[in-house]
Amino acid sequence: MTAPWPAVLPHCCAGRHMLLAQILSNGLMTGLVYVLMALGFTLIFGVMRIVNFAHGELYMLGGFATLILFGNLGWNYYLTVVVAAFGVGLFGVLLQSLLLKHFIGRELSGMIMALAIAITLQAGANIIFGPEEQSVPRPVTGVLDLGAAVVPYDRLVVGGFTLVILAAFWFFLQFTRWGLAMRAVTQDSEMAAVQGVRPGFIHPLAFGIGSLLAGGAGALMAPIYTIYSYMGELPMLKAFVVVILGGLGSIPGAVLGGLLLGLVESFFATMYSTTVATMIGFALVIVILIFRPRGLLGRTA
Amino acid sequence: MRLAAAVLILVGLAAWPFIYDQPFYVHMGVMMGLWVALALSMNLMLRIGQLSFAHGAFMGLGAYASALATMRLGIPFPIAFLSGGLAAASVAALVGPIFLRIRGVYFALLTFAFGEVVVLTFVEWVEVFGGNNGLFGIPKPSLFGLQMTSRPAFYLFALTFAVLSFIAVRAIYNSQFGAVITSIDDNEMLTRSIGIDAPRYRLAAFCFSAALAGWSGAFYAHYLTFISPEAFGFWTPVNMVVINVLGGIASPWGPVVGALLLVPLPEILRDAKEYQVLSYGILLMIFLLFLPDGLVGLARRWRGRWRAARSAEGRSAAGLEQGKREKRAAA
Amino acid sequence: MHRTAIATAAALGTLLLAAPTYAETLRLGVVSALSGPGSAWGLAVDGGVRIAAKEINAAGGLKVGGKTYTIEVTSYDDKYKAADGVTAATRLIEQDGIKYIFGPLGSASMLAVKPLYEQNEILALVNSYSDKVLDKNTKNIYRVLPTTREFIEPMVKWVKQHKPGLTNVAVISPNDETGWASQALQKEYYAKHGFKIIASELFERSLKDFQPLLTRMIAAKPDIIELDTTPPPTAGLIIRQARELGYKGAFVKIGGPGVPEIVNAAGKDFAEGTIVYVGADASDTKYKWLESEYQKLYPPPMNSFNVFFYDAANMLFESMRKAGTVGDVKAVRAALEKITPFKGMQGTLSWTGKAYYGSDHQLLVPVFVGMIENGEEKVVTKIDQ
Amino acid sequence: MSVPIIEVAGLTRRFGGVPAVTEVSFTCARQEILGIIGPNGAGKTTLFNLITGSIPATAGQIHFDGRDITGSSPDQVARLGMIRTFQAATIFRHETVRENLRRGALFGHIGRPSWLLRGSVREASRAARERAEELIDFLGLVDCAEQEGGNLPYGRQKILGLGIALAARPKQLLMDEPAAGLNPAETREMGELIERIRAEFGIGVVLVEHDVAMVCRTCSRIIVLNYGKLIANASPDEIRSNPEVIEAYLGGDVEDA
Repeated sequence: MTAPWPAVLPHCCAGRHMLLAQILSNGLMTGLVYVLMALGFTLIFGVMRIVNFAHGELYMLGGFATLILFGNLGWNYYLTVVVAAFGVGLFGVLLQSLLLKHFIGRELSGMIMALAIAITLQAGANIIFGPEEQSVPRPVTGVLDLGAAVVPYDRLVVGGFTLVILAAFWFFLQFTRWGLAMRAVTQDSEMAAVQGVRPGFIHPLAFGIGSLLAGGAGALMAPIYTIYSYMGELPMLKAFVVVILGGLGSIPGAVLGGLLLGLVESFFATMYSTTVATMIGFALVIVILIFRPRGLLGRTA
Repeated sequence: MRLAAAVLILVGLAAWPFIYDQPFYVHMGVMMGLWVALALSMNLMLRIGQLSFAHGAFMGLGAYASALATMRLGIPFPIAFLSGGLAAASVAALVGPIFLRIRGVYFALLTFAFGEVVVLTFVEWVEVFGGNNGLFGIPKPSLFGLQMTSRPAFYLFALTFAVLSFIAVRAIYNSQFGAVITSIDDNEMLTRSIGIDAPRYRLAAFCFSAALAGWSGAFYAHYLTFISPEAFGFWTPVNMVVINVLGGIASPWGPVVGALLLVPLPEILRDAKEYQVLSYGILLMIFLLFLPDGLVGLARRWRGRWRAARSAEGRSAAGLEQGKREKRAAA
Repeated sequence: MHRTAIATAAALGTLLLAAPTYAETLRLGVVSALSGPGSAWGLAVDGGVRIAAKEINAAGGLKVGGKTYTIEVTSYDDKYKAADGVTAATRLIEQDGIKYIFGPLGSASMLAVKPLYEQNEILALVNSYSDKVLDKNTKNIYRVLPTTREFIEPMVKWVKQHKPGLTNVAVISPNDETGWASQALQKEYYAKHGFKIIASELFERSLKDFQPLLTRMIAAKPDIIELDTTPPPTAGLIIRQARELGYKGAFVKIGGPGVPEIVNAAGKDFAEGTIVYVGADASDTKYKWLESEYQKLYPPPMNSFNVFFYDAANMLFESMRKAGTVGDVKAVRAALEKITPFKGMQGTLSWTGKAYYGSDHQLLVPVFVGMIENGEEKVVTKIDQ
Repeated sequence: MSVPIIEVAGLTRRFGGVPAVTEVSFTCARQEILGIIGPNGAGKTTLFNLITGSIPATAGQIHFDGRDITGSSPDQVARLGMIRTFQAATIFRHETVRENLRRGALFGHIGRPSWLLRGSVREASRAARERAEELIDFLGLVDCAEQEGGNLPYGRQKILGLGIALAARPKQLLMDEPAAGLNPAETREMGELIERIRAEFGIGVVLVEHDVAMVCRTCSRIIVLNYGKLIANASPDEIRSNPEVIEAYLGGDVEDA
C-alpha cells in the first residue's frame, strides 16, 4: 500500500487541485458506465425479482458485437453500438422467454439459472473467439485538455452515449404506457397484475431493455479496453455494488449509486490502490445490506 | 442386509486404488472425496434456505489456517487440520448473527461481498498469506510420524473424510436438530411460536457448514501442498451449488451423486478444454428446467417411494420457493 | 513410473526403469498456459517444441544409439494457474509416463510443480521469471529462457548511452511472484546506472482501468515508465491510458516481449518509440520460416518465446544424440550440461547462473534491443553475452 | 384467588405516533378463559401480538407466571409456557399429523441447540411421542393421524394448529381468533374444545375473537377494547348490558348472544 496521500505527491503540492479535478473526471466517466450496467441489472431485478448473474455476459456480447461489426466488418462505430445494443436486447428477450420465464418470483432458483446462462455464454465465447484478449482500432482518439483535468475523447463519447441512453430510458419510463406499466410492476407486481398489466409482455420487455443497456455498455467500452470472454466479470461485480448501494430494484438508486461508486473508487484508487478501492466497494455493500437492505433510495424489500 | 451391502461397497471403494494402481484416477478419487464434503456443506446451507457465496472463503480460511499452523507454528498435522475447520467456524460465528438476519437473495449478495473481501485479504496481506502467489511447500499430512506421501494413502484419507462428512450431515438431518432446521425453513413463525430459538439454530447450522468447508480447505491444502487465493473465489461456491442442484438438494445423497458425476467431467473432457465449462453450464440449465429435484429426486420417483418423494420435494430446488411463498402467505 | 502396490509411504522410492518407453517413439510433455491471460507466451512455448519435433520427424526421426525415434508431443493447459499446473504435470508424469517436459510458463505453476519434477527425476526445460526456480540443489530443472536478470544490465546500459536526458524512472509490474522478482531487479539496475526510481506500482493481473494508478504515477513526473514483465496486451493499455493522461515521456519494456500485442492495444502512434527487450531478430530469414510454421499451429502472432523453446528442443535432441540414449535421463542430463556453447538459431547459447542461483542451469542468450517504429518491431542492435 | 398468571399494566403501543393500544391493564387468573373483543381496528390483534412478544411495546409491562416478560421474543415467551395459536391454520403442511404434534411436544425441550447436549433429549423425545398419541385421541384425529397436514380440511387443520400448541405443554394458551374461517358447527366444536382443554388439562386461555356469541358462550370474563383503550372488563352478562360496549358496537347485535 502506498503511503497516505500527502506524502504520495512530494513534487507537486500546487497540483493538488489539478489531481482532484482529474480524479473527478475519471470518476464521472467510470461512474456513467457503472450507471448503464446497474440500470439494466436493477430493472431486471425490480420487475422479475431475479438477480441476473448473466448481466456481465450480456456486456461481453456487446463487446464481441463491436469486435465483429466494427473491428472485422468495418462498420461505422456509432451504427455498431446501436446495432450491438439492440441485438443483445433481442437476445435478452429470447433468454427470458425461453429460460427465465419459469423462474419469476423464485429468487434463488432464478439466480442459479442466471448463473447457468452466464457459465454457458462465457464458455461459448471462449470456444468461438478463443481465450486471448483482442482489440479493435480506436474509433475516437485524442484528448480534451481542460487545463485542470484531461478527458480522452473516447470517454466523452461513452459519456455522451450513456446520457442519451439514460434520457431515452427516463422518457420511456415517465411518458410511455409500457414504462408506466413497468414502474407499476417494479413497485408491486400483484397490484400491477390486478390492474391488467400482462406480465407475459412486461417481463420479456424489461429483460430485453436490461440486456440492451448491458450490451450497449459493452459495445461502448470495447474499444477502450480489450475484448475477451471473461470481460464481463468485473463490470458485473461493479453493477452488484452499485445496485445494492442504490437499492435493489430502484431506478434512481442505480443512477445515484453508479456515480457515487465511480467517484469513491476513483478517489481511493488514485490516492491508495485499486485493491483498497475494491475493498471499500465491498465493505459498503456489507454495511448497507446489514443496516439498510433497501439501499439509499430503494423501497422496502 | 443393507448394512452388509454398505460395508461391501465401502471395502470395494477403499481397495481399488491398491489393485488398479492408475495414479491419475486415484487423483480423481481424491478430488471426488473433497467435493463430496464441500457439496455437503453447501447442502446444509440450502437446507436452511440460505444459499451462501462465502463458502469459498471459509474453505480458504481452513486451508490457510491449517497450512500456516503446520508450516510456521510447527503444529502437528492432526491438530492443524482440526484448527482449519475451527478457524472457519469461528469466523462464521463472528459474522453469522448479523448475516443470518438477512434472507434469500440479499444473503447471497452479502455473503458474495464478504467472500470477495476475504479473498482480497489473502491477496493483499502478503506477509501472512503469500499474496497472489499463495503458500508453497505445505507439508503432507502425517499421522503419528508416518508421512502420507503415496497417493493411495491419500485416497484413503479422502474417502474417510467424505464418508465421515456424509454420515455427520445425514445424522444431523435425521436427528432432532435436523427436524428443527427443516421446520424453520418450512415455517419459521410456527417453529418459533412453540419455543425454538430459530436464529441460534440457524447460526449453529451455518457454523457447522463453515467448519466442514474449512476442513475441506485444510485437506485440499495438504493434498496439493500449495494454495493460492483464486482457488477460494466466487466459482468454488458456484460449483458447490451446481453439484447440489444436479445431485438433488432434498437429500444428503444429492451432493454425493452430484460430486461423483461432476468432478470427473473436466478431466474426461480434458482434451476438449473449453467444452468442460460449457457442459457445466448446459447441464445446470437442463436440470434446473426439467429435473428440479436432481438425480436423487428422480431416482426416488422411479422407485415409486411416493411419500418420501413428496415430502422431499417440499424442500427441493423447486420447493425452495414454496417454503418462501408459504411463509409469505402465513406472515 | 509405476509404483508397486507394496511400496510403503517411504520417501522417494527407487527409480523403477520399468517405465514403458516404447522402442520407437520419444514422448515429450509440455505444461503451459494454452488459454487465459498468459496464452500469447504459453502457445509460443508449445509451438517451439512442436515445430522442432516436426522438423526432426520430417527428416526421418531422431537417430540415437542406433535407433530412430519419431517424436510425439503431449501438451496440457495450466491456464497460468498453479492448481492446473500440478494436475497437468501429474497427468504427464504418472499417466503418460513422460520423462522430458517443457514448461510451465508461469512462476506460480513452476514453483508448484518443482517438487514433482525433482522427486520423479524429470528432465524439465522451463522458463518462469521467479528466481526461486533454480537453487544450489536443483538437479533436473533447466531454465532455457533468459530472465530479467540475464538481460537487464545490457539493456539499461544501452538506454543510459542512447537516451542521456532521461533520469526519473517509474516501474510498474504485476502483483505476483514474477512481478515482485523482476521489479526488484529493475530498481537495482536502474539505480546502479545513475537513474532515479521515483515511483513503483504493482497491479492485479485482471485490472484494465489504469487511470487512477497512472494519474498518481504521472503526477510524480517520470521521464521513463518501465513496463517490466507486464503482459503485452496490458502493457498496450497502460501506454494508451498514460498518453491520454498527458504523459509525454518514454516507455521502456525490459521483459516479456510481444510487440504486436502492445501495438494492437496501444495504437500505433502512442506506442511509437517504445524501447523493448527483444528475444530474437524478426527480420532474420530463419525467424520468418519459424513464424510461417507457427501460424499453421496457432492464430495469435508469434513471439520470441518460440525461438527459445525451438532452440531448447534442439539442444535436448543434440544431448540425446551425444549421450547415445533416450531412456537414461541421467546420461542425457549430463550431456546437456556439456552441450554448450550451442549454435542456436540467432547466436551462441551458454549455461550460467552459478553466481546468482547456485547452479549453472540458466541459459544465456544474445540480447536484442528493439524499438517500436510505425507499429513494427525494429531491432536496433544485438548484444552478445 | 392465587397470583394471576398474566398481569398487564399500562401497556401502550404507537405505530409512528398513531396509538394502537393505550394504557391497557388487566389480569388473567389461572385456568380462566378470558375473551378480548372489540370492533374492527380496536387494537385486539395488536394487544395479542404485544403479549406474545411478536411486536415490542412502546410502554407498559407484562408479567407471566410472576416473571417480567416485557420485550421477550416469541420463542422465549413460548419456552416459559405461554404458547399462541394463529388466526390462519398454521401447521407443517408437508408433515403427517403425528409428526406435527411430535414436533410441538419436542420443540419446547430443545429450544436452543445447546439443550440438545443435555442427557434428557432421548427421554424427552420418547415423552413427545407419547404426548402426540395422547393428543391424537383427545382431538379426535385418530383417522387422519398419518395424513399430511396440508391435505386435511380447513377446520381440522385449525384443530391440528391448536394441537401443536397443546403438545408444547403450555401453562397458558393465547388464541388469535380461533373461530376465524370456521362454519357455525365448527365454531361450536372449537368452543367446546377450549372448555375441555381447561377441564382436562387445567390450561387457561386468552382468546381474541370477532364472534361475540362464541365469546359470550365460552369465556368466563370478557375485556372490550375500543380505539385501543380498555372500556370494559366483566362477565358476559354485565358486558351485554354495558351501555358503553353497546354504543361502541353502534347497535351491534349483542342481544341474541
